[in-house]
Amino acid sequence: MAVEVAGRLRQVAAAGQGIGLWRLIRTRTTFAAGAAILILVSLMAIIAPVIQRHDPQGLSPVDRVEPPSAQHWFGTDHLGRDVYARTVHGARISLRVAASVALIVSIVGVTIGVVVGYNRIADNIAMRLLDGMMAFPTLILALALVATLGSSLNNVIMVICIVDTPGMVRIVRGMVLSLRERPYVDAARAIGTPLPMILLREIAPNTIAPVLVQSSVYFGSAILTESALSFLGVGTPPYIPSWGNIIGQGRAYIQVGFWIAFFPGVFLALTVLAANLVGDGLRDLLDPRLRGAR
Amino acid sequence: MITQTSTPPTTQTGASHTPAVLEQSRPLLEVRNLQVHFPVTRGFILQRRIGSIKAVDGVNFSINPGETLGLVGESGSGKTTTGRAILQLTRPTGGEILFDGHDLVNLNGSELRKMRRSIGVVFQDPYGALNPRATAGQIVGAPLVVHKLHESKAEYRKHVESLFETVGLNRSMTRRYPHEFSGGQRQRLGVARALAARPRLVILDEPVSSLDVSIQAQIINLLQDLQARFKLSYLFIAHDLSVVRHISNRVAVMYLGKIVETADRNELYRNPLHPYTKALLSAAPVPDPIVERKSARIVLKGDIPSPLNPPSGCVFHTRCPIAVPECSQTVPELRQFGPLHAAACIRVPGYGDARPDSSGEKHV
Amino acid sequence: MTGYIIKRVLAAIPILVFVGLVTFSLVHIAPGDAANIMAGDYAGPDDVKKIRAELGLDKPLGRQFIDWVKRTATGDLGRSIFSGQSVGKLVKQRLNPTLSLTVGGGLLAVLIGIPLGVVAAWKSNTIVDRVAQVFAALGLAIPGFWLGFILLWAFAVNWRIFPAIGFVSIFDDVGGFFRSIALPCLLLGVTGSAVLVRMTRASLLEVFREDYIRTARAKGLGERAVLFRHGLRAGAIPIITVVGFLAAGLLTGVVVTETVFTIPGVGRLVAEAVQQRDFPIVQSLLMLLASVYVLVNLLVDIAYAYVDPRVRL
Amino acid sequence: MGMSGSWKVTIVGGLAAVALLAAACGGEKIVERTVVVEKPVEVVKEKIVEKPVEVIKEKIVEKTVVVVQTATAVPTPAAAPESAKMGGKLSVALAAGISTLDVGRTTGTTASTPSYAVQEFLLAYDENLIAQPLLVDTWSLSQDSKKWSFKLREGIKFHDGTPLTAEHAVKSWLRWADRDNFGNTILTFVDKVNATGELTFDVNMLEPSALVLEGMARIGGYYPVIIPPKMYNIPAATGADVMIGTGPYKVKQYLPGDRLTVDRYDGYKPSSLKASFMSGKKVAYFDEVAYVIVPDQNSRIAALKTGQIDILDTVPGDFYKDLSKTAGVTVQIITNNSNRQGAWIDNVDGIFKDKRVRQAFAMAYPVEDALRASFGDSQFWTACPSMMLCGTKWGNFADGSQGIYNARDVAKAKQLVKAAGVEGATVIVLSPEDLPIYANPALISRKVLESIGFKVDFKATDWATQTNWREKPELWDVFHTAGGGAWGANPLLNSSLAKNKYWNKYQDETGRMTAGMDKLARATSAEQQLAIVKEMQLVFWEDIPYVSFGDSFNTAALRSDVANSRTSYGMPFNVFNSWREKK
Repeated sequence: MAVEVAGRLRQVAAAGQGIGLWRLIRTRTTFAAGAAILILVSLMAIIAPVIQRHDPQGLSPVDRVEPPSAQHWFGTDHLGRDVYARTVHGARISLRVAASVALIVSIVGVTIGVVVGYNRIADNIAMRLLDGMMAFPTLILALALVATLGSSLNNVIMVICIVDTPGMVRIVRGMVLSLRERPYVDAARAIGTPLPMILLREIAPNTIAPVLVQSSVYFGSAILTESALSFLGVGTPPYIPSWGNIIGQGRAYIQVGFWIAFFPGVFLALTVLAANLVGDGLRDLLDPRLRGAR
Repeated sequence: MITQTSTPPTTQTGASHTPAVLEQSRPLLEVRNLQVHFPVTRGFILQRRIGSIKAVDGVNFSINPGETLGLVGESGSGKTTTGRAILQLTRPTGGEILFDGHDLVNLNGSELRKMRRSIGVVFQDPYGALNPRATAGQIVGAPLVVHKLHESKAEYRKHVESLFETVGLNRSMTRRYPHEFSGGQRQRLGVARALAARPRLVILDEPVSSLDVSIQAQIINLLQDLQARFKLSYLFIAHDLSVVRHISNRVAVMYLGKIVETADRNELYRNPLHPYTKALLSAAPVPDPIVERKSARIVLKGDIPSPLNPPSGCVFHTRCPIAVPECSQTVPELRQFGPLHAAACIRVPGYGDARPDSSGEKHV
Repeated sequence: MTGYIIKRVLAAIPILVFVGLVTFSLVHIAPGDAANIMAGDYAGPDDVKKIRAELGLDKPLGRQFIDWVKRTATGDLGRSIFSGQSVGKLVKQRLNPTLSLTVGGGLLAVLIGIPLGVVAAWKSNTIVDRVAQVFAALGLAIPGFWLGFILLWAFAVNWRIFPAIGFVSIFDDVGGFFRSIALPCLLLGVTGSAVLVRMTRASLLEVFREDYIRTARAKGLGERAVLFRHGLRAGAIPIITVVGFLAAGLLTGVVVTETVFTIPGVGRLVAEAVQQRDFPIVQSLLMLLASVYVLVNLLVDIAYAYVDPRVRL
Repeated sequence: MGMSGSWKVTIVGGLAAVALLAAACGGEKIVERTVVVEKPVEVVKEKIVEKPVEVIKEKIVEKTVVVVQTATAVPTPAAAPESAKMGGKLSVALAAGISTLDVGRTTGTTASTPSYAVQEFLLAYDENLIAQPLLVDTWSLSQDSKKWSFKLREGIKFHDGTPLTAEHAVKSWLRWADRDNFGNTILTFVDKVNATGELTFDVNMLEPSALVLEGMARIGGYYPVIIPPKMYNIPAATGADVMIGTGPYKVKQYLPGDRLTVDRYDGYKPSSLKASFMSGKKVAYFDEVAYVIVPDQNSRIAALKTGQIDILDTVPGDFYKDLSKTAGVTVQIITNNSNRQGAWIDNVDGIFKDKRVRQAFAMAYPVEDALRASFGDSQFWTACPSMMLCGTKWGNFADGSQGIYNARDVAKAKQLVKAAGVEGATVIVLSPEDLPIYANPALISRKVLESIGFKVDFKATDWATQTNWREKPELWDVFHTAGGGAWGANPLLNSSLAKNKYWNKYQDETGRMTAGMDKLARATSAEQQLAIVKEMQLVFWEDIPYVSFGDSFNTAALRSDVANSRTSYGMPFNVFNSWREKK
């Protein structure tokens, strides 16, 4: 994801505002820190099978709730499982949720937003629906939906997408409403470009900047939502070691084995923080009004 | 740079394309009684129409093949809307726009698309008119893609590169993004795009007004070169008379949705009739000896009135230096004061005897 | 202003209708039969039938919706499948803790968040600003329940300053009330204020860049006078919106907070109903909380319009 | 505490005094199943507790006799004068919500725990698990042993003011008997139950049986509590929404999902008999008792440490040490209230159809690994070689287990598998990841099965799904769960041993188990019964209807100043006769 962001960013920087990625990184320490953390965590997730010295699911009843040691860097949980291995492995699950949500919400949000922003009738209908969707407090809607659909990793991803998409659609729609008035869209119309091509070539690519910012926000919030759902007992099924589940299962042991919930919690917070920092950096970069604000 | 002659676009892809021929018998573009009214509504659930903004209100003119018509007016006069109406970017609420004998207003989607090949456009804002996410090559080549004017990628690339050279850009620049070009270069890109599909008419919507003066001249020279080379007709929209002076054959002056005066270029500059035209001429910083400054600078009072509530009678009377009470009662007609000169002002001597202008149907 | 209020209230109606539709369809989008899910794995056909009848699932869909709307409109929120209690009664019993927490937590969030945001914006690029920003960034990144457990462990178990569980009504014991809501409010306040710090800071930064502030400064007006006389007044407008965001945060925050601190409030009711697949409760609470949310947003809009007349146009 | 040693002694000693029919009072199913019917949700909640509620539920079944005083080590009542004991408040933690106030509707302990204080039975068990009169004053049996005549104590009133009459007693008891499995069994002996006067009623029998008395004192399953018309007029299946009784405490306030509060019932009329377990004189020393619902284990323990909660059951092994060190907290391991852990086998579909394969699986199994994986240190469990729970009257012999139970004989097991010709077959092992106590042994089962020549299809999902799957034999081969209470004390009530009855589909090809059951039901003396169960156990270890690991113990923790609280009977907390020691 981080790599992808960096790649996109280069494109954004190149195509848009004329700021090179490296200059950006030099001048934006928060962005650089966020991106670096995201890259590290992603790397960790990718090479998880290599760096974990224990099976994340491997039980060792004799070594229950052992504090961190040379053998078990982050200690063991109530089943004697290696918390380090689980945390590293959990990065895969949590990042998968986050990346899926960010990607799906972006694609769906841009698709709907572009169409809606360009069609008055669709816009009227869609905006009423979106207003309705956004009238629900997100976590509570997510809870109700997961309760209805049942707990599975895919359902959790789907539900988070459902609650996040309206916000993205709104942003894209707003962009499209202003973009469609741009002279280059007129130019495209004037040369007879068919509407689908205008949407695809002229409008959609120009929504990338805010979509990128927003998707980095959703990237972080998806991790938090997943963990909150798991904590409340309806999220990712308990046998999947997502960070939310590891913390959720470890919370019962905070008084005798704080490390079980502590380390994955730190990783989770750090990743969300990193995603937010990247989002902030992108926002600063892409919103000229805020540039130089810090 | 402009005089550098590159090989003319050799493309024969537009095989069906009829080259612009100076057929005096029929104007290339004929605008008849064009009206563009925007409804103004109020109310939250039950929207009711409380009036309309008459951006363009009964405009007539025509452009012959190979000719340039300058369309001049302050911002808000409706000149840009007129251009957009011709391009069908804004749908007219009334009147006819005959291009090559076809009424653009009544064309269906695919017929209109076919017709659009023949009408190019260059916009005012050279940066805003270029998609920042597309390369210069993609931008210039877009009409070729839209109208499927090439048979192979290589041919397409060659075509785009030749367009670049035609407008005085380096062929190696096709991969750059708009922000990597200077303002003048960007406008050259706009011109290249307008020419790509070999149009017969190009609408130039204030193509140079956002450029530095020195660059303005370059672009205008380029446009003139291209006009001669490709036998183009231009509708040159501008907000002051100085710019269109060099390039136009004829000039029409608009005020609040109406044409208030039209004339042959030399006639207009030499002998403006309408007080508005006079005001514009006096305001224009024309370092040109041809224009004789007959009087001191005329300064117009106030701003252009809201087109939502246009003044009664002559719409110009609120700012007119020579207005009389009657001006607020009578709507002046555009009347002919010479073979190629018409104006809409009752204060012009001889208004009562002049015959109504019918030139809009044939020629200005 | 009255016209604007009427307009906004009217605009809320279709939203509530939509919310109702979604809420109503909840039972119907469940894969398989909702009655089966609720009856549990070992229910006999009779049990399922009973639940179907109880929920009215045996009637045609349109009829069900009309019945549901009628019941909901008259305040009959149905019965819990799990405990058989009327949902209205359950909710009423649990309002006191939730209101106490949201008011307390909201106040705390405002008291921490807005001053910190103002100071951060005013002293932007100083150490104060950095601290505020770090606080906000962490507050947004740390999961609420994780922080909650740490608070619980530290303040309740280790130092024994506050109780670990439960809620005491203010009408029973004022001291006990404040002790019982201290930790939950702290959790809500800290997480809520993170958003406030960020948004207050951002909106004030924009205000401070406005010309008239620069003019005021240039005139030699005292820093404090500039801040209070000009900056905050203009900044108040975006801050009202921010408080609207806070309301949403609190509504979801109570679910986690009440679960962590075992507070018998509406939030815990939501969490438990969801775990128990107690659809009547889930439906009613979803409708209720969404309505509260719509109402809060309505009030925010009206307040906004009151402060900034331009909005009314 | 050092009590676990003395406990074992106590149990063995107590075995001699086993009441004849005590065990017959248990439920019929594996308890865990019963509860899932009631409240599937509770299973979800228990993820963290890692101890399914259902197992706890029927702990309340008597199984053996334990001397209470030894077990709980309470100071002698004489130490404090009665008046000094009065007053104060007590809070008891409930791990799950109260689904209904009607113990005729649920077998969940969250409802029955407060019911102990609020409602009473006609008869009640003493500490020797002998039924003693409680609401009943006296009873007699006719000459032909076919008619029981009961007389109620005078002057007893329900909490709602209704005076207790024979009609109430009969209707309440029949409401129970109709609903409860054991009650159904009793009803097959009963002709008619009718009130004969204001305070007298008869039970007319078809055949003589003493089960009637047990049925009036029963704890476990549904509860034969005596309730007023307001409650018994509502069918048990629907469940009344109030809890009214004749007990020393009455319901003061019920906040669903939060707490149930009871306070002293001033109109209580205690029995004149000496207090002993559930029977005899009851005193409500506390002004108020709150049953507080705290689903989160972490919060429960935190609240116990801070003194917000006085008593909680099920302390996970990992917290034992931590809580033992906590000042003011007493922790107990309750060794006479255990659950049989095991790997249940699909007996009809797949490789385990063959008895040799079942034997091979059992023979290779290292049961201690499985128990340790789920319950930690050995103080929390015992490897038990008997068919019935160790510590129950029929659970103290190892006959037939030699060479198969905990034998870890992989070589021989492999031979058996080879002989059965199923080597290399695929075995489906279910692992409910939300219930670690069952998921952990699943991993060990996988290892064992692989070691004896099978391929394992390891299906890790959640408990709710797997309880569905296990009803369909083609979907599974090995399923881990546990049973307790009467299920583990009496073969007659052990559904897993009943031919083709339970989802493990035990086939009893030889018919010897079924024959044993028949004989056991008709046996008249303790010696006969013991002999029959021993025979059945031989069949058990030959047939292997399920692979039995051993017994896990329960734990409880309470504030040290709570005196005379009897958690040791599995009845979580009898709050009557308990008081708070003043400093």
